[in-house]
Amino acid sequence: MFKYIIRRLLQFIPLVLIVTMIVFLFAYLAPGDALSGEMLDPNIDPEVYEEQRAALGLNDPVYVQYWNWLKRAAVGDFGMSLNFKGRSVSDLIMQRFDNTLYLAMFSLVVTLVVSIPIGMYSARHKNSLLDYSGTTFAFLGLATPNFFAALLGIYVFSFGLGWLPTQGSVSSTGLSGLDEFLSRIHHLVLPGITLGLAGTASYMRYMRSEMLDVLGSDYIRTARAKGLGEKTVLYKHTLRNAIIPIVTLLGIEFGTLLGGAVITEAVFNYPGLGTLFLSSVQNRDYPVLMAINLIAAVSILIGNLLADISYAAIDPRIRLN
Amino acid sequence: MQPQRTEQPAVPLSFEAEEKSLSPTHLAWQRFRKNKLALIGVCFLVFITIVAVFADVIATHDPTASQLAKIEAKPDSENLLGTDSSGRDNFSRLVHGSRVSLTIGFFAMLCTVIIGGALGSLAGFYGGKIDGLIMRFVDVVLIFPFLLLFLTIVAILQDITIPIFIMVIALTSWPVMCRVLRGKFMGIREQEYILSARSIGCSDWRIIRKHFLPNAVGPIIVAATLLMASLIVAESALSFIGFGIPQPTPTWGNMLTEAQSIRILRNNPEAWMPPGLCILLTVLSINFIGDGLRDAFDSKS
Amino acid sequence: VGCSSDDAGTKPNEGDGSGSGEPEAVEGGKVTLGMHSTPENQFNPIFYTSSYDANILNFTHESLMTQDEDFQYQPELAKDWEFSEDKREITFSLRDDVKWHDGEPFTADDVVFTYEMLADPGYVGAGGVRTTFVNKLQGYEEYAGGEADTFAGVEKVDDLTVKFVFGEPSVKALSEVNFSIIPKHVFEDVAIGDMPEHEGSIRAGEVIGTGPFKLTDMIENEQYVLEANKDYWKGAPKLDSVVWRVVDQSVAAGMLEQGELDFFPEMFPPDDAEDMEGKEGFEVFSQPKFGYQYLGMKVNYGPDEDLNDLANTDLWKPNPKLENKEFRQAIMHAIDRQSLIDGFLRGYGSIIDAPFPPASWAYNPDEINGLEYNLEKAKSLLEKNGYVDTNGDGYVEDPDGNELTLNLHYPLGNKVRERSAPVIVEQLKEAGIRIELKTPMETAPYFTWISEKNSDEELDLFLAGWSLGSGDPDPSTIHQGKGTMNYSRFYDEAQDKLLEEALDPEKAWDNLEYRTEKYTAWAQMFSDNAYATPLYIDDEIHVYTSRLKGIVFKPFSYSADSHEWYLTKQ
Amino acid sequence: MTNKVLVEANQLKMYFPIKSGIIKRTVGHVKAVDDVSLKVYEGESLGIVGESGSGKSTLGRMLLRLLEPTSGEVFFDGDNLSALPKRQVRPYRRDMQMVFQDPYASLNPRMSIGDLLEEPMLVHQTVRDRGERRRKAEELLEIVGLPMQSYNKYPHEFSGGQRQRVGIARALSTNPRFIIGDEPVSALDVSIQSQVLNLMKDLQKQFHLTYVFIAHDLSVVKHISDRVAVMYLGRVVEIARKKDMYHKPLHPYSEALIGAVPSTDVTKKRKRVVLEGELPSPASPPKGCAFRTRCPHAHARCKEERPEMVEVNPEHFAACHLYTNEDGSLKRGVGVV
Amino acid sequence: MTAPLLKLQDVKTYFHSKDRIAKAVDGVSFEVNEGEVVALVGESGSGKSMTSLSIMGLVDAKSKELTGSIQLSGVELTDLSERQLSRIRGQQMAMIFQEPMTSLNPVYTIGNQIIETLRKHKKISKMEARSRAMELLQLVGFSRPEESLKSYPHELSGGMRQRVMIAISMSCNPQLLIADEPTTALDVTIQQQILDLMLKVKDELNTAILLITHDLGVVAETAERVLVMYGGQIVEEAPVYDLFINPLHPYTQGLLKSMPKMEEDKERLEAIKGMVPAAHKFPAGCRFAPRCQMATETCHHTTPELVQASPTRAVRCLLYKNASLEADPGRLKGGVEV
Ligand SMILES: Nc1ncnc2c1ncn2[C@@H]1O[C@H](COP(=O)(O)OP(=O)(O)OP(=O)(O)O)[C@@H](O)[C@H]1O
Ligand SMILES: Nc1ncnc2c1ncn2[C@@H]1O[C@H](COP(=O)(O)OP(=O)(O)OP(=O)(O)O)[C@@H](O)[C@H]1O
Ligand SMILES: [Mg+2]
Ligand SMILES: [Mg+2]
Ligand code: NI
Repeated sequence: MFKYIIRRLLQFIPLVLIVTMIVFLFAYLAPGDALSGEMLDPNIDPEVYEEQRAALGLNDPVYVQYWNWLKRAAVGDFGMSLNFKGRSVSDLIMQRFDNTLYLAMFSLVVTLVVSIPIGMYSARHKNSLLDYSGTTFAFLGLATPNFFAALLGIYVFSFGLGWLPTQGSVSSTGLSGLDEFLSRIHHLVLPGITLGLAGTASYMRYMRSEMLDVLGSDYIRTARAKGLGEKTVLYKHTLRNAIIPIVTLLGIEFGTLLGGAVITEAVFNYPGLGTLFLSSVQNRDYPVLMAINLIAAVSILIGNLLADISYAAIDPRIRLN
Repeated sequence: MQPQRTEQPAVPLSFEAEEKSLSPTHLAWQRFRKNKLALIGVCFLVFITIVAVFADVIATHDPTASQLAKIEAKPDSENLLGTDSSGRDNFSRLVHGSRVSLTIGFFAMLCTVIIGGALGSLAGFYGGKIDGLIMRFVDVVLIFPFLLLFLTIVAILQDITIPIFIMVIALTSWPVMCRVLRGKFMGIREQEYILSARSIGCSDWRIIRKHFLPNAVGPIIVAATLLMASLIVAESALSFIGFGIPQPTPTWGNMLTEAQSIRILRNNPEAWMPPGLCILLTVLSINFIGDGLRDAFDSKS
Repeated sequence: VGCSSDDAGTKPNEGDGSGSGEPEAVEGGKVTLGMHSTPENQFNPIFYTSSYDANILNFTHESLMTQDEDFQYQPELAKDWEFSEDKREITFSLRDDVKWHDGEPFTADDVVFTYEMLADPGYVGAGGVRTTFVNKLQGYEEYAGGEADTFAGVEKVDDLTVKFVFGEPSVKALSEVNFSIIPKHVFEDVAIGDMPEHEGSIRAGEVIGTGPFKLTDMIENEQYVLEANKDYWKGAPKLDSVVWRVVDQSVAAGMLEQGELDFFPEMFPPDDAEDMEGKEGFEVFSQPKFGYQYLGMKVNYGPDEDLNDLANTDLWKPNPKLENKEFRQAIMHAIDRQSLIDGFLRGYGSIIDAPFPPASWAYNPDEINGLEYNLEKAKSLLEKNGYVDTNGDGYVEDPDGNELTLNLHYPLGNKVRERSAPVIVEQLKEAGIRIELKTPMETAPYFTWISEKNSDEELDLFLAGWSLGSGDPDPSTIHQGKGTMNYSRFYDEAQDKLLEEALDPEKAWDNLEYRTEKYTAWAQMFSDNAYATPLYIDDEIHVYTSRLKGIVFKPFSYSADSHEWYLTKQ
Repeated sequence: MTNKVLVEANQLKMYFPIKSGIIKRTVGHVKAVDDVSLKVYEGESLGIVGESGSGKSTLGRMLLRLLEPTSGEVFFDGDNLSALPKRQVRPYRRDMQMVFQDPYASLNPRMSIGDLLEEPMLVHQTVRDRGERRRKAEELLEIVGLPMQSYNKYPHEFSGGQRQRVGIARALSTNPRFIIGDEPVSALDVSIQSQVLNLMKDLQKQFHLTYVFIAHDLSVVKHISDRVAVMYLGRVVEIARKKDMYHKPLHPYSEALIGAVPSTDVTKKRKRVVLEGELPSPASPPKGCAFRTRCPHAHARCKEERPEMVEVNPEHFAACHLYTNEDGSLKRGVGVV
Repeated sequence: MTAPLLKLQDVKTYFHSKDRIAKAVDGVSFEVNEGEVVALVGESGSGKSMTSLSIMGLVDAKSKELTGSIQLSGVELTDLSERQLSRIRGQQMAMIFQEPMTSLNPVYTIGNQIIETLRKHKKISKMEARSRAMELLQLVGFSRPEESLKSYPHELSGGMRQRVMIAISMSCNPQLLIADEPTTALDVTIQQQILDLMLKVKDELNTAILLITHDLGVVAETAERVLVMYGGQIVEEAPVYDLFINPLHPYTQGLLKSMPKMEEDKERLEAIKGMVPAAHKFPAGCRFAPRCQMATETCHHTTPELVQASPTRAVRCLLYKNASLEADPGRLKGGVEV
């Protein structure tokens, strides 16, 4: 197991390098100097302009630029934001990263907590009422645009019933400890659920079909033939096997969540990376854009890594090869 | 040499002579026909397609023309679904929107299928190094979340038109398709009938054409339909954050974006409900069809 | 200056008199304000750029003067001032009772420091954009260029007296020096380049001003807590705190109703305002904004490469499609501006006949004509100039018989402006002019683009807005040939001359009548030349709970006397 | 059966690389086929038996050059196929065909029986006329005992045995001289299996075919072959005429293999050699004699030296140290019975 | 003789679907005595697996219909609830399946899977279960049971997995072991080992074995009594010696003749033409009639009953109904115990 993790980590490095190269390439293509965030005034004297470019290293060969950028990026220096005057990109990102992380985690938890039991139940009780409702929900969940669900959620739960806040990540400043935690959770409910909606729907379907597959497999028949009780068959033998493919999907789901966060955060004015990303796109704040891309990609890589490791943890077959 | 009959008497076949023989495609179609949900999906989709084709006949209002005197008007005999916040006729936008939304969904899907399909089948057919290369490429693209990648490209391009929109969608979502096709091709590659074709002396091209593609076409169609459904949803989401097809071009996504305002959400359900339902029903239909096709092509059931 | 709703606001707080009897005021309390975009979290007045940061700075920082509803300058941090004989010098005497939030006294040093910083050689490099407040002052070039060690334009006479020296006498002198003052004792040891990142510029609790409220806490991008400055020189604010929340415009109405917000100033969406007007417990106040939207026409392209020579009209190339003045007038007449207001602004707006805000003294609509909607006239102008539909496609061809398509660009961001673009296309279609609507761009890149894409023939018409702030109505920056925001690249000697005359210190000094006359004449020429069509002025809409009293709305400000705000019982 | 060699394999080896690690380094090889030489005479049928994974299919595929051998040569009718570039092998495919194990997977489900049967004629352009092709296809159907109507039907409409007949017909459609059957009957039920076996035997006689018949069922191989080769871990350990092989197997492995076949003869109880353990992994075969780990007669020499194939009896070859001296010469008295 | 261990009476397992009924098992009756090895043979699709699964109560489909009586040691299994059944399964009757590769749960160690069975049925501690599991592994031929307990199924070869399956099924000393084609997926040499092992275990524990197979060779070498199935029915029942020496049913005869045999050299095999009918469209009359060389007109109309041809033999064929066995001794070659 340990060796496996080491091996995966080693495989991780070249991928991260490739990702940085792509981000670098994007930034290189983008107008201005998206790497340092220094916008040169093109109106100045051409000689001075050239000097400044040279000073910023913009005239170096691409690979030298990449290397320099990589060195800076490695220590979290992504240059300055074009839009937020005087703010460094890493500062902006640090400020919002945890919010998005909470949001993604919350919605992941909601997704799993809802989809796995329902998926299991649906498979056990095929064609039961809950199965049908689950399937219907899954279909609707996949067909409803994320933002629209969010709006309906605001309409019903915030303005209709007045249960949940619509904006922001916390109710007021100066909270701490449990109060702050509760306030944050309270603010996460709507965005978290809407963000996880599509995931929940598809996981439910996955879980159901995986369960069905596993329930029909030979080793479940063996387990029954051994005289094991229904509970053991279900929770010990079926669940663990059915969850294996779901776990591999989690790595991908993490990426979907980060992407979806752009929209969900926009609806709820949630101060996370998504809203930062969106405003950066709107303002062509390339340094921020690239840094978020890089962070997202690395997060997904880490997500995949974690998924792979948990995959290996529950599936002994993986460790061999 | 006259072939002589073997001594073995002809085996009585399990089918009667006059029984019409069915190709697998026929059989799939027969199974598909038994799937009620999928049929409903087809009906709805056909209906929407007809509406899209005859949009000009059905809705006589110009979908982009604002009637400034009638903004957010309630439905009346002239504006069947009222007007939107720019005074444009909702009904007309809905009808014309079906055309744009379907076209975008379809062509975005088509481009994705072409790019992803071509690379995926190459990877699946040749395997080895080519496969390794393409799949690493796929991995790398997939590392970036779709929406972020899409928006980044748009930010660099600085311009969105329908063709660009479609191309960027295709550029960002082909890996999914690529994986499906590669998986399928890999699966087919292991089948003995491919070996059989090789042993008979078929050229690579013939093997792809006659043996791979017909067997992969089912999963391709299934994946393509499901992809199209998700692209229609994606279009609306992108419209919402302002990176979809720019106004005033009517798309369902653009119409649904109106519901951004809680006031319209509350006061003008006739403005957002129809496009919302259209997206929902179309996506549902396509998903049903996709599921139906999957079951139909998957002859195990 | 004691301020009550009587002597200040043009429109007194309507809540005051309504209802049966005066509702009882409550001590202290918190008022939650909403804004719809995040500030950039730069709370240094000399460096901030976003108007959302200004929302906060309005409560924390003050200038030497303030303006009344007639735009006349009134004392604030300065008790009074006087001009020298040659009009080149202004001497301000400062109040002696002003303290910074951290208790330090406010002195002339702070004023001098502020202006020195604005003129600092490193100021622009550090991201500063407010050089207009110093660049007319004596010795600016030398100081900013690093040639002089001291800035001759601003001078400390004694601890409570400051003198500003202009290079040339300027009729706009007061508006040109009226800028928020920053504390010297906080920033004096900070290099200008580091100032934007300094704690005193970005951190709650460290941002020091003289205003009625101080920024004590914030959750960046979400909430900004401003607590009362008990030692405020006008007297302690009645409220305990003011909290700004960032909320989406679309939910503003809902949040007001839910009581999550008390006041959504300025930017309340017009669509929702109608609804709110009928609602019990809410006040809606609207007035025209201090700026306008216009349809610009790219009359000339250029200069090709060197933007330094923006004003060198010799480098310009005419845009052949828009060379004909009467054709441009036809475009003007074909646009039904009122319909945009009635439709998109729900009546919360007005059309203007001259590029001045109606609230300004420079605005004199009765004298100006030529902007009216008149489709017939538009058509006849077209026909007269040879723009006729020769191929029967419903659109006119140019006089040479070639197909004519103008393209129209517009930026995203302002919903009403976004919506009006396609309507303008349609309205011009009525007149037979074919317009191709281009994909909208985000605001920031858009304006860079329309000012820089000069040699490119893909730009004919564009939508833009112009805000004057509360300063002088002089439109030179956008309408003078050499104006930096003269996106149209229009130049007419006679027209420019009028603008110059209006600022001629000899005649214009303290003579608003003279200036009004000149601006009226200029506005007439502007509308005749028809290189830009002022479309409308939209209203700023304020919605607040009736419990909130004491707000004074000036044409350019709602926060002037925030220390007088108070809440009443339900 | 003549003495003309139709197919000859010369020191064929097939090593599949085992890749692992980040950069997919080759860390070892599966020696699927390891140095196999054999001859197939025209008109005979050579059975190949061995346990699962012993390399039978791999050998068969290499004989048809469906797999590129790691090394070694294959001669067909005197021509060195291995030396030809891939394209030039195609014409030879007319003469050599294959019948596959899984009747459910070896026919493209989306082609009708007619298409399947005509495809080889199309590919090789042997029959250019369409009508002619159809006639030929129907003739083939008749030959393998399927009704004419089958022409328009699809594989899924047939049972396993019938499909196998289609597979055989397809193999016959180019009038080949050489057919490899890779376990063509192992997926079939006994009653069906006998139908197919009979058919194949009949066809061999009728068209003077040469067979290589791969199977793991020794009784089937015995029924259909003239000579039998036994494979173990990628090597041929014994090759002999059927009678010799079954009555007097030389190699201990062959002996055990034959002994392990359950007999339907309830009248006699046999004494058997039951092999211990299972087939080692072909990735790391034991040194020396690969069989020594399971061999009851293994001795010191087996550990060290890999036995060479020797002709112990006329036309009866075996690779076992039991029959040779240290110097490689045949032990006295073990040979001729 | 005591009462039979397992007794099936007219067991029918039908699958209902929209337009058809698949009669997978159609009126099967037989008995298995203690310590006896009974083989159930027949071609693919003849209903062997369904019969065994019906006994175990593991036919897992919503649309099934199970009638008839199945008694194990006098207990009527068809009346038991799922919970009661699960106590009998693994304890009194156990089963081994055809596919060793997929019959073990891939995510648990084999030790876990053996111990879990032990602990389910026997009230013993974990430690005891562990040592018992090791004994069992030793019994089925693992040389280092301690290590093997910790290994996962994928680390074992097919033959080893099948041995683990045997260990699991034997863990609670069941009276009845049902082995559904336990060796078909294995190589001959391994097959031999597994069969020997089963017999050895049987001898030690006196377990009755119902061995399902289509390999007549396996039957001849292992079983004491044989049941031949065709089309969901038992068509012949006989002691193994009698069956091979003197098969009664034309189908059995055909099967035997179509097998290539090691002992004899035949130029041609005699094949049964046609194939096993699908369970949803059995022909009327005798189900074998369409393939039977001796079929007469009546065979196509009249459904034959299983007739007791001798105390130990039964056959379902009209040939033996019309003419009693004694009446036509010429047809029966060799040693029938009459
Ligand atoms: N493409 C391949 N890549 C890697 N290893 C392979 C490949 N094909 C076969 N092998 C390995 O080569 C060995 C021989 O395989 P082969 O299929 O020839 O055996 P076989 O005797 O035909 O077995 P069976 O009776 O199961 O068909 C096996 O260990 C197999 O795993
Ligand atoms: N769930 C089901 N629904 C309908 N028919 C079924 C079902 N399960 C099995 N059958 C049918 O029952 C018949 C008997 O199947 P069974 O598996 O018992 O055969 P078998 O003798 O074990 O064959 P094999 O040797 O292939 O294992 C088959 O024709 C099969 O098609
Ligand atoms: Mg093989
Ligand atoms: Mg079975
Ligand atoms: Ni806005």
